[in-house]
Amino acid sequence: MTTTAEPVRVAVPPSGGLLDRVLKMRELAILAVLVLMLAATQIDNSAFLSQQGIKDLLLNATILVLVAVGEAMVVITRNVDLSVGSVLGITAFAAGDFLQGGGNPLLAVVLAVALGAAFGALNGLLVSIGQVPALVVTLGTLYIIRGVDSIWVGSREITASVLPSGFVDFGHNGLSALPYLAVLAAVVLVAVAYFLRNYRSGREFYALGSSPEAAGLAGVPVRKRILAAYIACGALAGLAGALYLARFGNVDSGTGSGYELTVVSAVVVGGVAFTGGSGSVYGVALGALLLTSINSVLPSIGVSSVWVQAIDGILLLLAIAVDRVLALRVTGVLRKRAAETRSARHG
Amino acid sequence: MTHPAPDQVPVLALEGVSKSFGAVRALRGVSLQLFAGEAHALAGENGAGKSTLIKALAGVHRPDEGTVLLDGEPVVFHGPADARDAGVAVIYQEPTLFPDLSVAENIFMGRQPRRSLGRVDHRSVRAAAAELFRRLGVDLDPDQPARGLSIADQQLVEIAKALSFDARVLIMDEPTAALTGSEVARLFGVVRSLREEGAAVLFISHRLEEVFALCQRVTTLRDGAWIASEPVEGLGEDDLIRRMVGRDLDELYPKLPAEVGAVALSVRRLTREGVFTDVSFEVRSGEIVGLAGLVGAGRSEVARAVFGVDRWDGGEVQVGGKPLKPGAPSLAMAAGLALVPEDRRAQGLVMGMSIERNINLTGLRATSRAGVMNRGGERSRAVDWAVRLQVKYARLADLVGTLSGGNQQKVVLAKWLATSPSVLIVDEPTRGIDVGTKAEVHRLLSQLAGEGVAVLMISSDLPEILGMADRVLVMHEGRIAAEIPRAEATEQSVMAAATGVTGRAA
Amino acid sequence: GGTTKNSTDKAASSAPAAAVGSSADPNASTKTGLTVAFLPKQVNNPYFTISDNGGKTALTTLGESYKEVGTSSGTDTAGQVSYVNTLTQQKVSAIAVSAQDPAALCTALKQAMSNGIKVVTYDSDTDPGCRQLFISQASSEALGRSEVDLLGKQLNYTGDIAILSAAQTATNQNTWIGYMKDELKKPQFAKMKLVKVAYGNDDAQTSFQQTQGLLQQYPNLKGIISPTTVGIKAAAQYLSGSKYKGAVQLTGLGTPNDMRAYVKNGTVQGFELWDPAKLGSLAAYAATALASGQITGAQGQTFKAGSLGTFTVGAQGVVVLGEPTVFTKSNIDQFNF
Amino acid sequence: MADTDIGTGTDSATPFTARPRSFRIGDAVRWDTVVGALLLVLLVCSFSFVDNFGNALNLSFLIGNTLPIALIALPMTLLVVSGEIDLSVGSTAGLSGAVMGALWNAGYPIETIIPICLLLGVVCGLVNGLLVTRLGLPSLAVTIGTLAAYRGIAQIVLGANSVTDFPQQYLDFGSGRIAGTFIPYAAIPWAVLLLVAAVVLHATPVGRSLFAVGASEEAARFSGVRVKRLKLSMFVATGFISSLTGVFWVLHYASARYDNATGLELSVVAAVLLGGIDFDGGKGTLGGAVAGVFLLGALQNVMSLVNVSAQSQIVVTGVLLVISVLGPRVARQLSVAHARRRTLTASAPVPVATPAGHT
Ligand SMILES: Nc1ncnc2c1ncn2[C@@H]1O[C@H](COP(=O)(O)OP(=O)(O)OP(=O)(O)O)[C@@H](O)[C@H]1O
Ligand SMILES: Nc1ncnc2c1ncn2[C@@H]1O[C@H](COP(=O)(O)OP(=O)(O)OP(=O)(O)O)[C@@H](O)[C@H]1O
Ligand SMILES: [Mg+2]
Ligand SMILES: [Mg+2]
Repeated sequence: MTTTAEPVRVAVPPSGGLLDRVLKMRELAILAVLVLMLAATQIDNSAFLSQQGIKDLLLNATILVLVAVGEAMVVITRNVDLSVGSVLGITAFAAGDFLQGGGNPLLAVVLAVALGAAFGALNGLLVSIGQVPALVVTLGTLYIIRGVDSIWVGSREITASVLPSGFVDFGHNGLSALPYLAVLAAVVLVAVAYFLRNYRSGREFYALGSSPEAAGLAGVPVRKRILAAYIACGALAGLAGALYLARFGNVDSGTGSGYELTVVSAVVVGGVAFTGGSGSVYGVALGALLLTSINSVLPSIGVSSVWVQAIDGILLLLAIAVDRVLALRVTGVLRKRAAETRSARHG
Repeated sequence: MTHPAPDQVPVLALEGVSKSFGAVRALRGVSLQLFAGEAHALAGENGAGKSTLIKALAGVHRPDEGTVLLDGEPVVFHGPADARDAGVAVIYQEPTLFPDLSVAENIFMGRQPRRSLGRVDHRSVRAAAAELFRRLGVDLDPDQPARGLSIADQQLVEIAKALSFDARVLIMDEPTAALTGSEVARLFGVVRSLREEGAAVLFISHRLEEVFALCQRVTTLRDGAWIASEPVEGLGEDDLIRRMVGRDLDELYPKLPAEVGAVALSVRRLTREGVFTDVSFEVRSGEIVGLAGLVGAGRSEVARAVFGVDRWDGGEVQVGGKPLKPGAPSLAMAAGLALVPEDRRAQGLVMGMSIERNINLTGLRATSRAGVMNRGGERSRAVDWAVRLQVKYARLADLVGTLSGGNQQKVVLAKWLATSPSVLIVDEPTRGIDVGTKAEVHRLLSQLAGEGVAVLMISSDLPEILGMADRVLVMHEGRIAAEIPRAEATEQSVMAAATGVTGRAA
Repeated sequence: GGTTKNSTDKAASSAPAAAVGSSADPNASTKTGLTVAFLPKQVNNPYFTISDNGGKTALTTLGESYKEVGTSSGTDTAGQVSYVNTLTQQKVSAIAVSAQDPAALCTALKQAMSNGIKVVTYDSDTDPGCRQLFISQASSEALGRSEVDLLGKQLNYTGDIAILSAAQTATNQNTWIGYMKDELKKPQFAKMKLVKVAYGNDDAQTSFQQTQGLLQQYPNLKGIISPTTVGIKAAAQYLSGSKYKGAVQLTGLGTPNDMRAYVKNGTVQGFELWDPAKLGSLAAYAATALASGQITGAQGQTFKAGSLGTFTVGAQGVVVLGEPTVFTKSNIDQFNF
Repeated sequence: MADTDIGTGTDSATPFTARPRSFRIGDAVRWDTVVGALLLVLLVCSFSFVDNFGNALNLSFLIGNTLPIALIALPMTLLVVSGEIDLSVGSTAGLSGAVMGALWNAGYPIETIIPICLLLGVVCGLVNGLLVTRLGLPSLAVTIGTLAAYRGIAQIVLGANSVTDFPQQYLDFGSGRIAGTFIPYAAIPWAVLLLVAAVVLHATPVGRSLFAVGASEEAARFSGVRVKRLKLSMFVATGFISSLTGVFWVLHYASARYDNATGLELSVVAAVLLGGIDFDGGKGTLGGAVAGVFLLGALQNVMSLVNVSAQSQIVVTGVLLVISVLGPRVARQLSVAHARRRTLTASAPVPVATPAGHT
């Protein structure tokens, strides 16, 4: 077999971690698509990337980014949370109701987050303790929460007029082209990404998504981690709810219904596999940005809204296809490397 | 039951432990004591309860009865984590890795070295992994994802993981099943040094010579019951086998001379980019051809390509004179080809299905009439073969995943033999199979050869190759390095070719 | 050969069902204890809740009983059909329905009528053959034209304008838009150009982004008409938070409560709407009159609608509520719905 | 996790014990059987306590309104068993409806239109299938994409129009029922399809392969199952039935619009999940799926009859879903524990395989 010196050379390749390179590449793919699209639009319509235009792009993405990042944490653990749309709706209204009663905006946000976390905990408990398929449970809670919401809200609605103007302004103001909401989302994003990358518990999310059985044997506290993922997801959906209120200044019992599909698409486009254990939240954020940008791009280049949906879908397919092709390329690299390693053996 | 130093307290021990799965009583009142600085072997047939015992020690299973003693004190392990924290490191029979994570992370999951603010120190994780691989003398890239590793490489990662604990107790469930001689030697070297540093070792292997090479004491189980615990020296292989099987064993390599017929399988200049190159050989009906080589030589890859699971980039495969369409296992089967794959859990069996369904998966046409399944036919086909290979099971309807490792392997054999193939490729057919069954499998193979089946046997178990093969093909770095007739095949000649010492003969 | 459109067109007839109704007795006493069921496009939709409650008050004063059922989605036609079926099962005296789709409900509604149930549509009509009466919030023509006039005044008749509608399939939206385009042909609107009709699908977020799109695509857009309560609200919210606030005029159909904030902060000068409560109560009176046999829905018949006065059935069984109200800074605080 | 025995605890595992009685409990608390029982209970109760439920008209309403979901649930079950999913079914139905309307307006004879629509469905399924099997993309992602794409194309094809003037005899087929019974005409083709699907899934090599592929694609491939072809054909079948549903939808509601059958996918998925089809693949029975479909359908019908508001109905649906997964799980764990306790006392040796051992 090998001399003891050799492996070290092979083991720490000068080129740095292949894994990281792969991940980076995947994000690059989406980034490329995004940049291309925006550039093309800008050329077609110079008003597009005006200060107002950029601001709008970022604002539109904010809410989806937050929810999608939460969803990604759950999906990485090989689970899924379909109830995010309903949670967003009910927390948004709760926050609005609170503000309507003359509550403090900051408290309102906290309230929304707490409520969201509570629903997340409910999902998490059902999935981790009950050990039942996440898809079914969260589809169930999707209905339950939505139903409770519409019973509680009835035909009431929160309108901008009843909200403190400070709160509403926070929803669309910012530092020149950089809206406050976007800053908030960015902070959350970086924090989550850093946690997943650099903390044991974060890595364990990936581990138990990659192989629950192995995770159990490696002594990963599986239930605790899954619960945590769901709570985080719920909390972020709650935060998104509060921001939705600030942004649109208008919430009723239908708010956020059907949102889960958008969120799932963002996660998928972002390169997080539903089989768990892989992907990064940065990719997801880019995915979210891509999806929302499409919806701003098409109208502003004058595509009749009749075409929007079709183009939406096709672009989504395109994005995941590109990502896939890249992934295939990488496995090719892997195999070549394996070959090289083997021939590197035995002198 | 006596042990050398009565004053000494066992580091880890079991007392009267029983464990049942449904009606299967995997363990009944078994006792076992592990002492510091001693390597203890656990012997027994497939399904004897070895792995179950280990899982009881490791806190995976909670015993129905009996107690686990740590330094003489009763303890309850609520999970693998508890056992780990108590200094018990376990290598399970089936590698359990995180396919998406890097090899290094696989080793240190949950125990990564940390920097300030409890952040994981990725650099030192990688370095530590590299250091472990150096100790074991394997050259895996710590950053390589575990997905795509061969069984052998996976097993090596598991070993590295266990070593990384520098635990007081090291438990190894058939760690060598996938390894070749040199790696085994490496492993034993490391284990011995650990033992000398005062670690207690529990070792399971179906290769008895390894038991004798490594261990001081051996405990034998039969059908979940404790049979004996005794020192190894002064114990003969036959005695040990008798304890395990409960009877005397006839010859381990019953090679019947079969008259060699026409060429059944011929492979010409087969090449798969980056995996194997220019592989040519023939297998005649009635012939058993051994395919030897070091781990990662590409033997399984060749087998997979021939059977059509992987595509090949160049070359040709003929079965019975007719060329095979590349990448079409169903056609290969139709042509009379059968492949017992290397990785029984991922490739050989559908773990989520019953024993019966697994056996019949290769005979859907055979067991259906006018496109509709015939339940009676299915059941009898399954029973027939399960009994012929003496699979130990409770009900055919049970999940195949609940069978012991060896019995799972038997089910894989059953499902392929049931297709009565004209060419049978077996990749590590006796990996993790006990001596008794091993003998049966060998008898079965030479019997098949006698009936005119062409057998290609990939094995990392050199004695097996030498004992069974009419001809030995040796692969080295993805090429056929040598072809050695039975007469000239010896440990030396084969290893020489496998390690590329001798130039390519033939 | 085969069955084609042409070969079946002859068969199709769209005479109001009333034409084949029994003769009416204008002086028949109003029956009591009737059950009138309201089936709005969408329950929990503020607009419909207001109008249905209008119907409720009317019915209670008449001594009839009221119930409301409906789907929680505004585009769940199948759901609406199955509700019509259920009501047929429960043998209510009359159904007041706002149709999500002009045709999809027909089979079910005809089945209801053939089981002796009176059918009145309000806010959004079905094919005339599938109901006895349609209570129209305001003549579509008046609505369409008046909204153009309104915007015209606000931008003193110059500049590019766009329309932000609801779903592409929304019947009443499309009729109004038709009249708007026609109105724009008039000379005084010569300097106003309709550049685009966008669809927000009555979804806050979509309408929101459609508005953004309009403003980016047509930098010198001066005005937007949004003849849907959801659309105008979303557009107003976007404008109020953007640099276009005040620079781009917005009008259309909205409820005072939704729009109050934007009228006050100067985003919107004026918009219009009929009183949904009155619409609902008129529907209730009409249904009762039908169920009491006072009318059959034939053209020219008249019926009393309490404080709303007396109404006459127009062509194709249409009853018009009246002119819409225009809401501005000055009068908006007098309304609360 | 700590004490779960690796390799067991799956839905189809049935704890073996020496005494037949207790493992029959184990068998009985299977998910799908529970749902079937629930459906039975519901029907009995409704017939006896809910007035207007039992009469022919209502039953025909019930079936007519449930048929679209029941139709698509058939191929969806097979697809999900093989480990894939198709969320574009609603859009496929909508698209074929839209095309039906457009062609009708263009003056084509309905006899040619309907086959064209069905063909279109096949194409839609083919697109999904090829993207999944050839490019190896996750079906969830692909079909979310086509969910939007197909719906969008429908919108382009038919735009704002809604076509309604289809020939009466066809409309009658869509909404009418067999004289003197409560059975809609359309229920007959469905029954036939049900029979076919049931046989294919549970009594043919194809069905066996589907389960194998769903449980472990790699092992299936190593056993000579033609995985890609199998999955592709399932996607095609799903597309075909979806378009069939689209045509039926148009005739049933006498209206072709681009937004027909919006959100149908979620109802189908909910029903199939409720029927105990495991979305990881490899598990489930068609009976369970059908029971799930009609449980939801009947429940909605009954709740409307007794004036339960739409919102509360949503809650009930959700609760039902959660219970239907939690219930069997709990029951099974109880019966396993039960079995464990018995076998400890029982001193039966490990049964060794003999032909007599299990007859
Ligand atoms: N999770 C389980 N569920 C049900 N039965 C099980 C389970 N695990 C093991 N068994 C049964 O317990 C018995 C002992 O299994 P075990 O794996 O301990 O055998 P073993 O000695 O490790 O065999 P091998 O040498 O083949 O690995 C076997 O009959 C097996 O079928
Ligand atoms: N599924 C796979 N995907 C990618 N690479 C693989 C895969 N399986 C094996 N390899 C790599 O291909 C090389 C050949 O492995 P393979 O297992 O075929 O060798 P082998 O001669 O069969 O050795 P053994 O069977 O003893 O492990 C190894 O380097 C292994 O890491
Ligand atoms: Mg074992
Ligand atoms: Mg191999």
